[in-house]
Amino acid sequence: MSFFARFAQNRGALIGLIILMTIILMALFAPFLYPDSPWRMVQRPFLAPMEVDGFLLGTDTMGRDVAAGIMHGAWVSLLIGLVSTAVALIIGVPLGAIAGYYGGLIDDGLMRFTEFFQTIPNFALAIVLVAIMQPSVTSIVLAIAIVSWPPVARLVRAEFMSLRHREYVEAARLVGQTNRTIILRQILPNTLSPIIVLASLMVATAILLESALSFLGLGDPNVMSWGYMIGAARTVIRQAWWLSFFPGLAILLTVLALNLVGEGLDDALNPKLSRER
Amino acid sequence: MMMKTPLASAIAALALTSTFAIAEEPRSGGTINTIIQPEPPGLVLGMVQNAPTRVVAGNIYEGLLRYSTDLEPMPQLAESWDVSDDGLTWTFHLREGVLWHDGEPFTSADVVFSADVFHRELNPSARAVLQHVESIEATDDHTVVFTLSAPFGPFLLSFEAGTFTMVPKHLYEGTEFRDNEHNNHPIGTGAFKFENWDRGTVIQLVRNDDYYEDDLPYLDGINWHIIPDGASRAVAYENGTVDVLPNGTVENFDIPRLAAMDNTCITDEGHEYFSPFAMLWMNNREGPTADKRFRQAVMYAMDRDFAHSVLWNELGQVPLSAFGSNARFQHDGLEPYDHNPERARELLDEMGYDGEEVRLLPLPYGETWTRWAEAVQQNLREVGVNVRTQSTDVGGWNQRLSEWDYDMAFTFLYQYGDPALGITRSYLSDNIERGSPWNNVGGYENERVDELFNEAATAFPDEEREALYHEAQEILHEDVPVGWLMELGFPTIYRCDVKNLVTSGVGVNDGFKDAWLDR
Amino acid sequence: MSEPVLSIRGLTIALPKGADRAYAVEDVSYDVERGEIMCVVGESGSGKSMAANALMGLLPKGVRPTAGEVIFDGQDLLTLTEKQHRKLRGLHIGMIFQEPMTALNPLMRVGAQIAEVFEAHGKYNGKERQAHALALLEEVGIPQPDKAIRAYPFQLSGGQRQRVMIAMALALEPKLLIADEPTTALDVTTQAQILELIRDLQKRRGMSVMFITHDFGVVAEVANRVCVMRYGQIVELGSAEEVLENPQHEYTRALIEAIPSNIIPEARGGERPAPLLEVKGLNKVFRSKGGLFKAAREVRALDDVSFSLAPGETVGIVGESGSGKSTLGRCVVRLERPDSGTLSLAGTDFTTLTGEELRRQRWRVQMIFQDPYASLNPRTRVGYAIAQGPMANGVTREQAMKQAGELLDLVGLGAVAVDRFPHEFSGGQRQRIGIARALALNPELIVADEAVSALDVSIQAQILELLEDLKQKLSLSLLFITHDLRVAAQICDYIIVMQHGRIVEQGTAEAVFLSPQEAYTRELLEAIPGRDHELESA
Amino acid sequence: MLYARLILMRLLKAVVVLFMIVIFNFFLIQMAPGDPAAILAGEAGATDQEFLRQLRERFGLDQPLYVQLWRYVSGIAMLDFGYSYRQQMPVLDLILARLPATLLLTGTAFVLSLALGILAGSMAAARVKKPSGSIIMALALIFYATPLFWVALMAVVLFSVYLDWLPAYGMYTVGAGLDGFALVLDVAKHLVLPATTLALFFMAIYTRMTRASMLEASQQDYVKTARAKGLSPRVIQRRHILRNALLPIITLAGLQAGQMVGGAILTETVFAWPGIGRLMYEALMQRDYNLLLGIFFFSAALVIVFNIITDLVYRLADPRIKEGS
Repeated sequence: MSFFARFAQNRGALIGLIILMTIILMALFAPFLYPDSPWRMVQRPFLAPMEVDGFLLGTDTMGRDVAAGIMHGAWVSLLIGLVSTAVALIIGVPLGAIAGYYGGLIDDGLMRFTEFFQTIPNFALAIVLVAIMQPSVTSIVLAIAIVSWPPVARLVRAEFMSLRHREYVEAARLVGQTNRTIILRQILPNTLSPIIVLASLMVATAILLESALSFLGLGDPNVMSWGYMIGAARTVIRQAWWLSFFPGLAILLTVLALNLVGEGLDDALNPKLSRER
Repeated sequence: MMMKTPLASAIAALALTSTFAIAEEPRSGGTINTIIQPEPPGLVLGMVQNAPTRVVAGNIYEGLLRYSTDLEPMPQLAESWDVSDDGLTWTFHLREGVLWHDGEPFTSADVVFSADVFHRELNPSARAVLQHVESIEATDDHTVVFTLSAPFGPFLLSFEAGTFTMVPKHLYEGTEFRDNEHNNHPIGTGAFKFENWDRGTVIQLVRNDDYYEDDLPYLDGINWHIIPDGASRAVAYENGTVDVLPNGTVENFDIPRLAAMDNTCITDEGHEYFSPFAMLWMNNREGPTADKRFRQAVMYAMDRDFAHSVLWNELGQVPLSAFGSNARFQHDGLEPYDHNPERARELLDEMGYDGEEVRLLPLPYGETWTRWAEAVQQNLREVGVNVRTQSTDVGGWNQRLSEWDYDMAFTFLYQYGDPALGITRSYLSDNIERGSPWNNVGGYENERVDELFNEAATAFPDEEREALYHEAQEILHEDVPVGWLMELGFPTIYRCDVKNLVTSGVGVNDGFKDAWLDR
Repeated sequence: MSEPVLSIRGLTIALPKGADRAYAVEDVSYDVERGEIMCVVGESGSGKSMAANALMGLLPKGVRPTAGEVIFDGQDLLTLTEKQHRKLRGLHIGMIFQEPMTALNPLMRVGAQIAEVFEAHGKYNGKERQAHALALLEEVGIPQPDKAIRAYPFQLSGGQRQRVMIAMALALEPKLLIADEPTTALDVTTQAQILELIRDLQKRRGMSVMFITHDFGVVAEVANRVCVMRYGQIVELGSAEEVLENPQHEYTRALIEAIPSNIIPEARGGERPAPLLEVKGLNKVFRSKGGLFKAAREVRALDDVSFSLAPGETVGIVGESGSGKSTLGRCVVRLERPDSGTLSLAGTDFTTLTGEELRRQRWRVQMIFQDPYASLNPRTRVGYAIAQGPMANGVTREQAMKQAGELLDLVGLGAVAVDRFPHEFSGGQRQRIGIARALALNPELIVADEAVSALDVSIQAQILELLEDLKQKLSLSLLFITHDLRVAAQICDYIIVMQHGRIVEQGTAEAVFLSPQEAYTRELLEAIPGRDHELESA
Repeated sequence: MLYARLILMRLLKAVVVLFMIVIFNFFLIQMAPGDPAAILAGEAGATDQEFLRQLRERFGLDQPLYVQLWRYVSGIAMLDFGYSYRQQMPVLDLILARLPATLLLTGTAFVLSLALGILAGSMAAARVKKPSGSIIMALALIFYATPLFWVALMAVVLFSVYLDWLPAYGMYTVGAGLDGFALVLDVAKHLVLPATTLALFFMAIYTRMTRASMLEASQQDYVKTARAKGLSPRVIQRRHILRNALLPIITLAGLQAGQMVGGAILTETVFAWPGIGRLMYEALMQRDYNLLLGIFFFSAALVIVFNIITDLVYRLADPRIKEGS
């Protein structure tokens, strides 16, 4: 069965993929559908959804178009999710690979380092990092990456530990391949599927983290993100439910979609049923 | 586009009714629940002067005078006072029979100790006044004489409890003030005694049964709830847990909804002494903001009426120029800077603005301020200014302003009733000093303005001061050293059966002593 | 003969869509008579366990019977509801499985797991259940049953666990015991004991046993009757004697012949030439590092091991699990570093090489691995997997790939295999690829670590043949590690028997097999299933 | 005895980690713009150089960095966490006053999320491929995907404002003067919303994990053995599958403890729960270095305690580890 066929067997994954594609399209077409800046105050404040034509999701506390914010925010939220996950992978994969492959003292040292980061409550650390670096997209991405790499390192390490004594790896060592080649060509490709699955969940978690930071007022004030929108709407949640509802829904759907896609990937990349026979 | 809120007129009407309410017979009893936001760092006025400390501790401690909503001095610990004809010698006659909360009598020695020792060491705003004071003497147990080096116009406005607190000499003299054990259990002379502070939850004050004014206070106690989330604070009022929302405890967006509730009154009286004035610092030293035309363009570009109506619910008012409407000696003949993006663009073209990035520093004091920065950012972008907002917390904001590392920055300053106390500090060139966000942070230097302000501070009588201040205002209005954003109206929301709550120019800071519950 | 205990008639079981064939078993009929041991024999994929699972109601999801009937006690078991099935299981039919390591719940005490059987069928009260469990443990011959009853499974050896499983299956004295490859995972001496136990219990209780196995040796030990299966169909059915002595079907014959037999290679004449590999006083101790929760533990895997291997010679290392034979192999290829002793290869001291120097010398000793599924990188094309070695040693890619093609041809897969992925090959084919890979570097010595143990007997025979063939063609030197004495007998010139990290006995294959000197060697030889039978027929 | 030694070993290791955290955080916080003196001065609404100098000298901020570090570290060795600049109280007193609230909140949420998550997960595992199982999993997914603070806000609006069933904020009714059982009840009522909100996300994780783990465990040989014994599905589910499936969940729960303490920051802020999470956020905003460092120390210690507890629970649940020593 082809990869996609296996993926598509999971109906939830297919729905997730469709949602995710829609969100990506939203992000891509935002500049064309809503060419104006989402910060622009274009109508009366606190318009309910569809109260006035052309303002599908209403307006916010200052008369900015919520729909424009959601569309433009898709871009920012996805970007933060993807980039911070990428950075976390860049930190976590090599650390985990080296620890898992070499074992011994190197492993001990690297794992203490990882444990250390896991001992500090990660949201607290993220807050402090963003506050120290001052809120901006870069600092948010970095902070999220710094708090989310330990699980990657642990996962990659566990995979490497289980694979490094596989016979094909030992065979590669016996024929005289260098450690670098073994790590990169023999083991790493075989750890990719759990990494991909984890990464899809990390993107989701990163989006949630960004929104939580924004909620505490630690978002980048120059870009419109969903987290920012909820954070800005929290004080008016009583008089304008739609201000936090729609971006909340957008986050929920995105995270949901990423999870579903992750599950689908898991099924497709690790076809357990076919292995069991 | 404008939302017409009936709120402002409602406030006016309510203010009237509350005046009538005084005619009723006050009743004793009942504990009042209110909110303090944020949690104060400490309660010893004089050692800490930040806003929440003043709000709570203003009911524990007292100054020599209080001020009415018209900023007229009223007796407090001083029963009466006289001034010599040259304006240099001020004599205060203290009330007799006043006791500290620990039972010791309050005397002139306490006044001298507080002013000459305690505040000189600890209190920068008191130090600013005390530099004009040559000597302080107690002539008997109940008389204190202040001798000034030169006449100082606003001298009599300096004795409010928050600025010039009376602290007990017998507890503090000879100790390390900041480590004094009584700091955790403040002892004052006020109508309420400190009872308990459950950090993060509540500060409780109870009635001072030995208070020197008959029948006062009417209340048995005050509970100051500590609730860090704005929405939760609104809920606390809605579900009846608290009865009074001092200014700044709920977000502006919540005010219309709360004010519309049954049995709810709202007043914007009680802030006259402070008259908070929101400004936009512009760095006069470098970058585009160093150009007068750029700063004027900013004034034209900003839609201040929008901010007034949408963000502030038409509370407060859009200022004309550097002097607020509550300030003495305001010049009302100046031509206002209206919202005029066209004119702003012209000015930018004229100066040859090349799109250089301008950093905007919002004030990290809550949602309204953040929204406001967003609105200004958008206003400026629409006339072609390349703005980048730098979000920061209180620490970063302080640091950047103190180090002059900004282009434009939001702030607000208290005016303290007299230009020489609250206004001129932002413009005087000898007030340019790194390390504080409260001096002339913009770096504006104008010799003529310096001259006029310095002369005006010590000029006597008032007519002379007025002429000097008017000339200075004309220059400032042209130069736009800072952006004048808003004279803030800080409303107090309370249940209508809480009577007589706001009786002075500092509002609830010392207001609970007269308040009573009609239940 | 009386009514059979179990009667299977025309049973057909369908596999789910997408499987490699439509039916797991097709139109299968056989009986299990009262008081007999019926052996169902077949290689992997023959469907030999399917009928047993079907009658227990334990078929995997998606697999279901489509025709036929299974009569037990006058009932067709295929028509029972799950609830009715449940009453039957444990009470009237007991079952034991292949893997004693995983077949017991690791978190429950042994006694409790046995008592559960009584509980499931509402027998006895709590105290009585424990007493019965104890009696059962005694019956299956567990040492110190009063302690074992309170033990957790991990505290018991594999054989002991299998005894517990048997105790559990027999708790309620079922009429029928199904034993699904019950000894496959055990060492040969343990296997012999368990087989004896089953035989013994069967006789004592007069029950019927359905014994599923792949090993004709085991069949010879226990079977009254035999049913041989292939591809889901019965190829031969008859009494044990008939089938073993006089197999009718050629598949059966092939299977019986494929069992590495007692043909012992002739001793080579003359002196052994100067050794290629010389091992002297090798020691290796494994220390499980004292973690936070465990104290450090030591396992002496190699204890003063010395032997030599001459060029062109095949030396077999034989031992049960834990004997240290694999560690020895891994030390020789330097996947492990011995603690002390020397290991020299044609004069080069291999023990002390490290790092880059070791990497450069590695080509001289290569290895063939046990598990054909784990020994090839699933994401690497076969040709490249073989070419990697030469490439890592400086051969150009082009040439290495060409050579890979030739090697694949040599091992009988054809050069076209280079572009395919491992999963496209069967286990036997993969093992051929593994051999090609080991040959690619033209090594001086090849270590084969249980190289045929994971394969079905018929495949095993083919691979052994290939190795024999290559040995002749390329005059290979081979260190052949195995737990299976029969395999060793077939291919080795010289045999070393190991136990607990020490060499117990060494000598020419002939000497070791025909006149073993040590008690342990004799014990091993005696435990070989079907040995008596083979000796008779030989 | 064995446990005592184990705990001792763990504590020793914890001390090392905590020491590293102290140093790391010390430097981290030094990097923050704005010193506490400037903030205090700023808050006072008026300031001059004299005031700043006094503050810096008082807090030791005029000392070189290594002196500050040394003072701090040597102080901690004697359980002296310094003095809060802003609150003007010893840090230890402040934290100890707030710690019980956080322990109550996170502890309740921890137990709640585990209990409900495992319950829901095993229900879903038993109903795999049935609509009811799918509904449980869909709910879990939604709880997982919904921002915590958003749920918190919505919960307040629904349960406190509209329904008026539960208090919206705080830990007890101020000024009610309750004691004894009435107080316990009062605190419990206040605890419902924050604990549930905090637990929801983790519950979702445990639900999914339990289900996956149980499905995996149900493939194991011993389950087949259990079926061959004739045990009823319910007994198999509970005694064989669930017990084995719990092991990875216990491990996960230990790892999640850190996240839960972090999540308490948001919950405590929204619900005005007087715990150290909220204190931390305030301390950060006010650059109350000593307090912030102290809270970091305690929250890390809390995570370690959670880890030790889950380790011990794991050892109770899995006899294999005990024997390993």
